[in-house]
Amino acid sequence: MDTLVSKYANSSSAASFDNEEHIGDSLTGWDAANQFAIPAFDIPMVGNPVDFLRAHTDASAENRIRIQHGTTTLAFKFQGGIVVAVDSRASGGSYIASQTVKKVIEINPYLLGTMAGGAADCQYWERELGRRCRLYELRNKERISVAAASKILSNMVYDYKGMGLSMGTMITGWDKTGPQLFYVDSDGTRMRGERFSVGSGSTFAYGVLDSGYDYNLSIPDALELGRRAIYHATHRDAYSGGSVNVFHVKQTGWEFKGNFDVGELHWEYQAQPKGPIV
Amino acid sequence: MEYNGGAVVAMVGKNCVAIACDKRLGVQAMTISTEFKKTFQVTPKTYIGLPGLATDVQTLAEKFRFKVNMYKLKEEREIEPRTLAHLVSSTLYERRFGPWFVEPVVAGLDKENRPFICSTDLIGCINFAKDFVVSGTTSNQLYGMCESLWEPDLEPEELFETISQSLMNAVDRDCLSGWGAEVTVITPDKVITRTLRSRQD
Amino acid sequence: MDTLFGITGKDFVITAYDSKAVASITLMKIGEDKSRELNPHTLMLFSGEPGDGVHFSEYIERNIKLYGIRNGFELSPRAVSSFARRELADSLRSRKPYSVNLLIAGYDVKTNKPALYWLDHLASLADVPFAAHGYGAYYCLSLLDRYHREDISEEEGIKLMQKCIAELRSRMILNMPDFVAKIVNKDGIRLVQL
Amino acid sequence: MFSTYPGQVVVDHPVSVPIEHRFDPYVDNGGTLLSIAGDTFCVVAADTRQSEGYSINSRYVPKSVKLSDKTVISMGGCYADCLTLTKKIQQSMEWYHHAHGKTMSTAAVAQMLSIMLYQKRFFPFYSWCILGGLDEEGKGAVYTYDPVGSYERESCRCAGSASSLIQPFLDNQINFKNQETQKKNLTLEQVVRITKDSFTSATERDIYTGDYLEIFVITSKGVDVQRMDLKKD
Repeated sequence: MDTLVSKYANSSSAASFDNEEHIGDSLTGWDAANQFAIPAFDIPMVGNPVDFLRAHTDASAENRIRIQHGTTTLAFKFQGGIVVAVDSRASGGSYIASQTVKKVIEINPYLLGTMAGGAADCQYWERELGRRCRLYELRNKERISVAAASKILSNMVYDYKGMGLSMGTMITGWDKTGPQLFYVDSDGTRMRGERFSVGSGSTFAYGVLDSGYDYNLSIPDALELGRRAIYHATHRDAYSGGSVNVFHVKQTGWEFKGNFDVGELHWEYQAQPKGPIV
Repeated sequence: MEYNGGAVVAMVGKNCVAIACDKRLGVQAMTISTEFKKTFQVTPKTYIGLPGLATDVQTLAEKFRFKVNMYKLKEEREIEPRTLAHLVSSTLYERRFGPWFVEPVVAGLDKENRPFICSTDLIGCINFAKDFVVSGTTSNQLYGMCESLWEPDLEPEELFETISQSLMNAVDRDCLSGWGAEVTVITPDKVITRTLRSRQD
Repeated sequence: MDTLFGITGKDFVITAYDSKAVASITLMKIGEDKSRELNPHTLMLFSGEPGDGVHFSEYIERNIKLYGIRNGFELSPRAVSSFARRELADSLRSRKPYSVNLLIAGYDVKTNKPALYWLDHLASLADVPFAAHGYGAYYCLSLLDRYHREDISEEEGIKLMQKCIAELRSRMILNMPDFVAKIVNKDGIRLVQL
Repeated sequence: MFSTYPGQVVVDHPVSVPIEHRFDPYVDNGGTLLSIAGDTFCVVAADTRQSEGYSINSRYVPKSVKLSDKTVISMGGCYADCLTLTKKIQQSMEWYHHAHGKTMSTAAVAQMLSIMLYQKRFFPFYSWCILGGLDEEGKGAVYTYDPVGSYERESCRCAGSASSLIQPFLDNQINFKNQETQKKNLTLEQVVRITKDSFTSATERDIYTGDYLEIFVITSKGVDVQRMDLKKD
């Protein structure tokens, strides 16, 4: 952890990289940990690279670079752990680019990250997070806490604040302190919480989630609540859809609880009685 | 067009035509109603489809109903689909510099029961077609589907299947259209309207 | 931004609006009436540009009342909504359009059915089982999808409305003071306590 | 070109930048590409028209490149960016070969391409990439990318100027969407026929697609290339 702390606490000074170099030397030959330790990005040779990127990803750009957007994701804590549920649509403008996106990123067997905002930003940085969590494990002979993992992610993306990254993610997992849920975004926000929903359809998901939530829900009821909230969001929000992926985070790690196509789910729910208004 | 979403397609078959629309009314990303139809019966054998800005869809549907009724009273006969197309065109062109945001589609059988379809742009430029016409936010997807699935001289039931598959698969790739569909097949002796059960996301 | 709700049930429509009157960043008043009774069985709720709502709804109200006096019978909710939509649509393309979002809740005494119409500031009209305007729609439409049935009783309707308002109070960053709820059924329009 | 790492965005000496009015290094060269994965094969197809605005630069500029006996890459968008990217991939694959004494697997190329694209997150390659090939088990694999490197393995995907025309047709014909019939595995002949049909249809309505169709068929025996005429109007 010390190496990471020193590196990120003071990353602008050249000295802080010595630790990293040292580890690299102790191994023989090529070392991936060292080689890719510092992600490097190409920057256009213009006065203001931020404006450059904005101009070319803007809706009005002539040759628009469409970065995929649109999502509903949610996660909440309850007595049996954490439920994570997400939709699976990727849209560029009003065109549906994919209905089968995996928006839950399996960082390692104990950590899950969700994906909202720029698909590439989430995928890349959560993969990078996975790599760093693995290094932490190898160096410290114990698993990283969810708090630390989410802080690493938050620190990494905060370095690029204002440069156009777009990421709204929830990092969940089970560590020594029990089930943990964090919200991390590209503005630099990072907060611990009980219940979050992120993305264009999040308000719709909150509506269903808040009204059916209870900390003492049974595991099947909690999974159903997550699935149902995402389904309702896909129904009302144009930019969410596809299928619902549900995960359950337990003490033994996360478990995938199934993929449900919204096309069929809708008619299943229509056929069921709605139940009482509590 | 993008504000409320919506798609309309019309196809020619053997002595028959079909017109289909999706049923979504949205306000940008939010779906308000899934029972918002965009095709309207004009005469027993002519339909008009009006995808576009919902308020103009409704205003124009009323306007065309009024104009067609006046035509019927004056001429003492039903309006021909081709005549209707020109009526639509001139109505739209009246607002050349402040247009109705609607791209209509006309489909019907004329007095000899010959199929007729056409579409116009929002200021009334008519596009006559012998195969199919598409309109709305899903037009690209519909072009691809229709171009691949349509063939000449389809019987009414085959035409129904073709237009339904075209519309459903097209709107499934568009965020702003879908949530159910309505298909009308017009044959010389009857008009069949069916509601399709499609994805609701 | 104001929030309006409308929910139809077996033989009634329940509506609610937040009674806040706002000018810029100041809360001017709580207890402002954002509804007008168009005729004994039709109620109009409005939100949007301050001033426009009152003027437009009163204009519609007077015309509907006039129609009732002249003809000796009242217009159905469907006819009222159609008239209001056309007036709003015509104003949209005039020099000075009204900018109002409306809900028209009514009870059709001929067919004995409740009716609810949603109208936005562009004059798009939709006949819906339940509706909401304002930011509240983003939280409550899914909730209504989840719990609403066509055959709910008045009691359940009130409960559902309370659920929506509770959700707004817990999630909206804006202060949500008192909501005023009204029910339209075969006996007319009445205030209800939430 | 200068790079950054966390905390350091600007180089330590001032960079003199010429007075710029507008830096627009992108052009859309059009074209359509698709890839379909089968049980034991993978098909990668693309038209060969290269256009700029309303004019056609060339009628035969292949968009697909064979990377190994198991992997083919196809790219559309800005042709200059596509060329550079292809070269970078080929070079990295060669290094990999020298370092490890084996050819890079399709899955490894797929992950590498994602990182290469993301490396240019702030100065993106204007390219739509589809990677087709066989996975370790010999099954068909299609990897699709957005311009900044988000990627996903799918069963079929179309990208480029006529993607919105072809993709719903593929959903319908390959994935049996909105059909009563259950999804079943298609034969190579069926897949090639659907590919040809989609391109002839797209050519009718998309001005950036046409001239020739080049189909790469990847099987355990290697990569086979077929060519077909498309409309040239």
